[in-house]
Amino acid sequence: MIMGAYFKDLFGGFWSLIVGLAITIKYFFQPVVTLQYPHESLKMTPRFRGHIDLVADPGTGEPLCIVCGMCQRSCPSGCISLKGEKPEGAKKKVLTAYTLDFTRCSLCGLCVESCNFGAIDFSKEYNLAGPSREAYVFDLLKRLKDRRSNADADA
Amino acid sequence: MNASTEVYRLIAFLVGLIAFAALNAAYLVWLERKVCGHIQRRIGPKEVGPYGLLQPIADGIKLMTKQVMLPPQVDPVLFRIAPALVLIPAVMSFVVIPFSENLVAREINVGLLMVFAFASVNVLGLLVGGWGSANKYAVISAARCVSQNVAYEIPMLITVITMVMITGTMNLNEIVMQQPDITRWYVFRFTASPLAPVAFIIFFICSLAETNRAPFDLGEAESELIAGFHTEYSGMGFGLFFMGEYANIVIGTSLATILFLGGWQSPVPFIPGGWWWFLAKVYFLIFCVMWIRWTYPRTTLWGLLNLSWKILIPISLLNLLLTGGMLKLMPLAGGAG
Amino acid sequence: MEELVARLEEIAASVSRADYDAKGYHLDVTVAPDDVEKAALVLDEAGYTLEAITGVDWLGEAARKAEAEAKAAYAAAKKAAEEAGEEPPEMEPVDTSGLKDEMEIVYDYTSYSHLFRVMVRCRVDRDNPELPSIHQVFPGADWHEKETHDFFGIVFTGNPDLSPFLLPEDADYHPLRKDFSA
Amino acid sequence: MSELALSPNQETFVLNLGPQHPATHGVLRVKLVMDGEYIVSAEPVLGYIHRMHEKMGENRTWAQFMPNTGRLDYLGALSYNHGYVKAVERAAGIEVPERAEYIRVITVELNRIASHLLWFGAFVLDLGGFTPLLYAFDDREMILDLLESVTGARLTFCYFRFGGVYNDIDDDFVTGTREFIKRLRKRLPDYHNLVTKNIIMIKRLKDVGVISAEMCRKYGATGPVARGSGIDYDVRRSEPYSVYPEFDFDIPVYHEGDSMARYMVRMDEIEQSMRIVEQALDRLPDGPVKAEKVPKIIKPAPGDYYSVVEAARGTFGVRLVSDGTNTPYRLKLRSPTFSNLSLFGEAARGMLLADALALMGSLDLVIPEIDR
Repeated sequence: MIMGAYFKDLFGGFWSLIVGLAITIKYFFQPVVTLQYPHESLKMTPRFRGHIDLVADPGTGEPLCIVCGMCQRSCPSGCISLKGEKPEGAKKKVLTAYTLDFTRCSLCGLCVESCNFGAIDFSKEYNLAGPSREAYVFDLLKRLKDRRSNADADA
Repeated sequence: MNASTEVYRLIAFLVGLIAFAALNAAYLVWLERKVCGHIQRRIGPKEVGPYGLLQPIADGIKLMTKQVMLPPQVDPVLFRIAPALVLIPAVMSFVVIPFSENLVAREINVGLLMVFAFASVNVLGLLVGGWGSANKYAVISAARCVSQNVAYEIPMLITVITMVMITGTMNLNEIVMQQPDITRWYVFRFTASPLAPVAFIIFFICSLAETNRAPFDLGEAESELIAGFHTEYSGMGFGLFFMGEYANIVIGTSLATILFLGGWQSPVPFIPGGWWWFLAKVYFLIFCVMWIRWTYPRTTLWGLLNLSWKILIPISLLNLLLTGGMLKLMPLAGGAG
Repeated sequence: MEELVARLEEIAASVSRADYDAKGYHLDVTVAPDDVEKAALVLDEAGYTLEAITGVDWLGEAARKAEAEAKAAYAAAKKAAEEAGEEPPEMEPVDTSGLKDEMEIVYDYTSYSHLFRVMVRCRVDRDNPELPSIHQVFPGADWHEKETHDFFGIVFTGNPDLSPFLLPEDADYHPLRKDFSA
Repeated sequence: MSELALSPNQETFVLNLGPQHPATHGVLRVKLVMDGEYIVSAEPVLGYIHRMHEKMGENRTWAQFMPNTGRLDYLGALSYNHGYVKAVERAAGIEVPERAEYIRVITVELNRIASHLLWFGAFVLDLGGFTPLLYAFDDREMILDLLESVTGARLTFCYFRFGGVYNDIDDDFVTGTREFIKRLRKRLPDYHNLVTKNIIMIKRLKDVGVISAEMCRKYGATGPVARGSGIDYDVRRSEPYSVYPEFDFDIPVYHEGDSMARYMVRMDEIEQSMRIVEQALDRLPDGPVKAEKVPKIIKPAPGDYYSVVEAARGTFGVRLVSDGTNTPYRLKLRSPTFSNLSLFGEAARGMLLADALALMGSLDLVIPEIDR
């Protein structure tokens, strides 16, 4: 009986090794599944939560933000700071500064959810690399202006 | 042949062999990365040169320009000689390997014996390197390497003795000469030994274990011992260990080719034999070595010793007895038996 | 289960059933600090397992309670006075200086075989938080006690090693105390 | 073996495994006292990535703590999301629409499969086999793509909200998930042939690192570790929550208690999770994905609340103490691997180093969750 178990172990084990080799050689001849990243890249899904960006009013091109500060208050890590002022004669406050300290942002999206005016949205940017911490303090107002001027230039 | 040409010949061969060993190691790393890449359904090196072919050169330059660190606690002498102790015997073994009928540095009658003599020095290098590193992981690794090598030399040598009984010679070129076509390769020569393919598999497994290749890479066991005996080595110190490992793989597969697969002889009579056959067979076996490495998990020390003492040694002894009996009953026509 | 409740009632200062759907546990057991080990033994014999140990710092709770009680008493007195047509009395300031703050230690027990969660809690003096360790009964309690000591400074007497466990080796602070701020 | 290692007057040495070591999967340190290759005693040293999430919780509103939960166990973030929202929903008495519960179950189970697949790969990697890791990653990547298309993130999902989920799933997700399950069903036999039936694996895992059911109980072990020791305990079954009672699935239990049993439990759980996802997709009801009456600022009634869910690694418990304000008074996170790892010291005594690492791998450690 013991000898039987010995031989069963021996042949069964040897067979399991052969089966293993068959599987890896099968995959060896199958096409690769990786993406050659810097040369090609995937499109981000529409819901991808990148860092936030201001949304412009499609008509005027000005930010939709009314400086209520809800996003600032909802942020768990306090990475949003914004300023606004009320120009003479205007009804609403106008956004004058909106900075996002991306070094502290955890991309939770609570700010976007808290905004009742749809004034902030997720960007689709994921290629974020920079030489210093300061490179991650984003001036979102400036980014919005840049986007607009780029769009104008394209048009 | 006079003495001076013989010396020049030897020097030329030695230079050639060292170059072969080094280049071979470099490109086997490339091959290994490609093979493992494709097994894992990715590409492997591809950026440096076409198909990443210049990657080994870049790696070599990197290794050579890196500082060779000497950690404060190490034994400076042992630490320095260990990589050489691994590489030099491997290169020396190449001296007797017949790449083709005439392409052999020094044909000696006890070639087989010499290869095994040098193969035993290899383990000394690992022991010295692990001990000299003064690192607990390296010491554990060195102890593992020694017990593993000692255990696996036994079935390997029994198998080789069986082969020597069949061939009647230790001259590697003569062994090759006895296997002119595929039907007379010793791996299929059932008339000499009914367990011939088993003997081949035993020899192959043992050479895997002797060269510390997965699944027997207990000495390196990266998930247990970081990098084992070469944990403390940097730059070319590590590079030499690496070259030694790959040179040993080539030696192991070359011996398997010579003893069982007809060496440089062509498998079929209508295609001429030569070094290309030898290299093709060797590289095929190396591919198998890599294929095995990227398929299996690692054994443990107990598993390894169990395999050696409970399976490989009894079977190789059985093979020895059977072969002896066969040779007594019906002496081989082709062999010297 | 009833037997377990009965046995716990022998040890505990109070045992009350809780609404599982609302609270997430079935039995709320309050014991004296010296009896945690007895409670652990009873639950161990009943085949329960220790899920976690944690603490709650009730800094200022006693004062708040005293103030609330004084306010309620004052409101009642005021109402009574108004009804009687008298001048309502002035509210006297509440003296909370003599009140001692407490810390609560909570043990969560559960059973693998049936759904019955037992919460054992006890209160210790906040200035001198000490209670016996239960690692002899549940070896798994060892780590939870270490963690609780780290966070609250509660000393589990009998625990083999209460040096900082999750905090850095040289930590001499207890971050989950309410008077700690980074 | 153990007598050999534990006999007195032996010359021993201390081996520091970690905090940076390939087998500890993160920054865990284990102080081993070794006799040759035998372990005389093993003492895990924790806290290298301790972040004091519980204190953070006391300084944030109930909703603001949500992103933290995904950072406890980055491999099964949705289970942790679920555990936390479930506790707060219980405390604040928030009802969750049925469709939202279904979506929660689907995504949590997908996340569980992803976590187990990664564990499978990493475990074989601990044992020295590299290739299965990348096969498992290939499959896991599909799950991450699916989850990314719904939640917008690949790892720290932060997808559940009090009273529902962040946004609805679409048809692409449903068909994609069905296709994925079909694909994984075809791949699993390969995994079993390549790894489970491999003689080297069997020799390394069978009867190695045995943990008894009693030991599990004494240490409070849960999840696959307990189920590998013959304890039939799964919160999804024994303390039903969400819509789990509506599904037909098995709780795999193995009685051997060795590393192989824990391995088999997880591999079987992948199949059971696939069954749950399929049933949930079939019966997915229409309706809102977020309760309408959820107040913007949540103020649970004063008192303490406890709630557990079955995460990929075991029971994840959240104890809340509310003082009636919009921030938690106390937030205790009971993480499963904290308890599971605490038995390592006792279980590893007398084992070979290589076997102890296999045992550690089979506990499925995620260090951020232990250290919190």
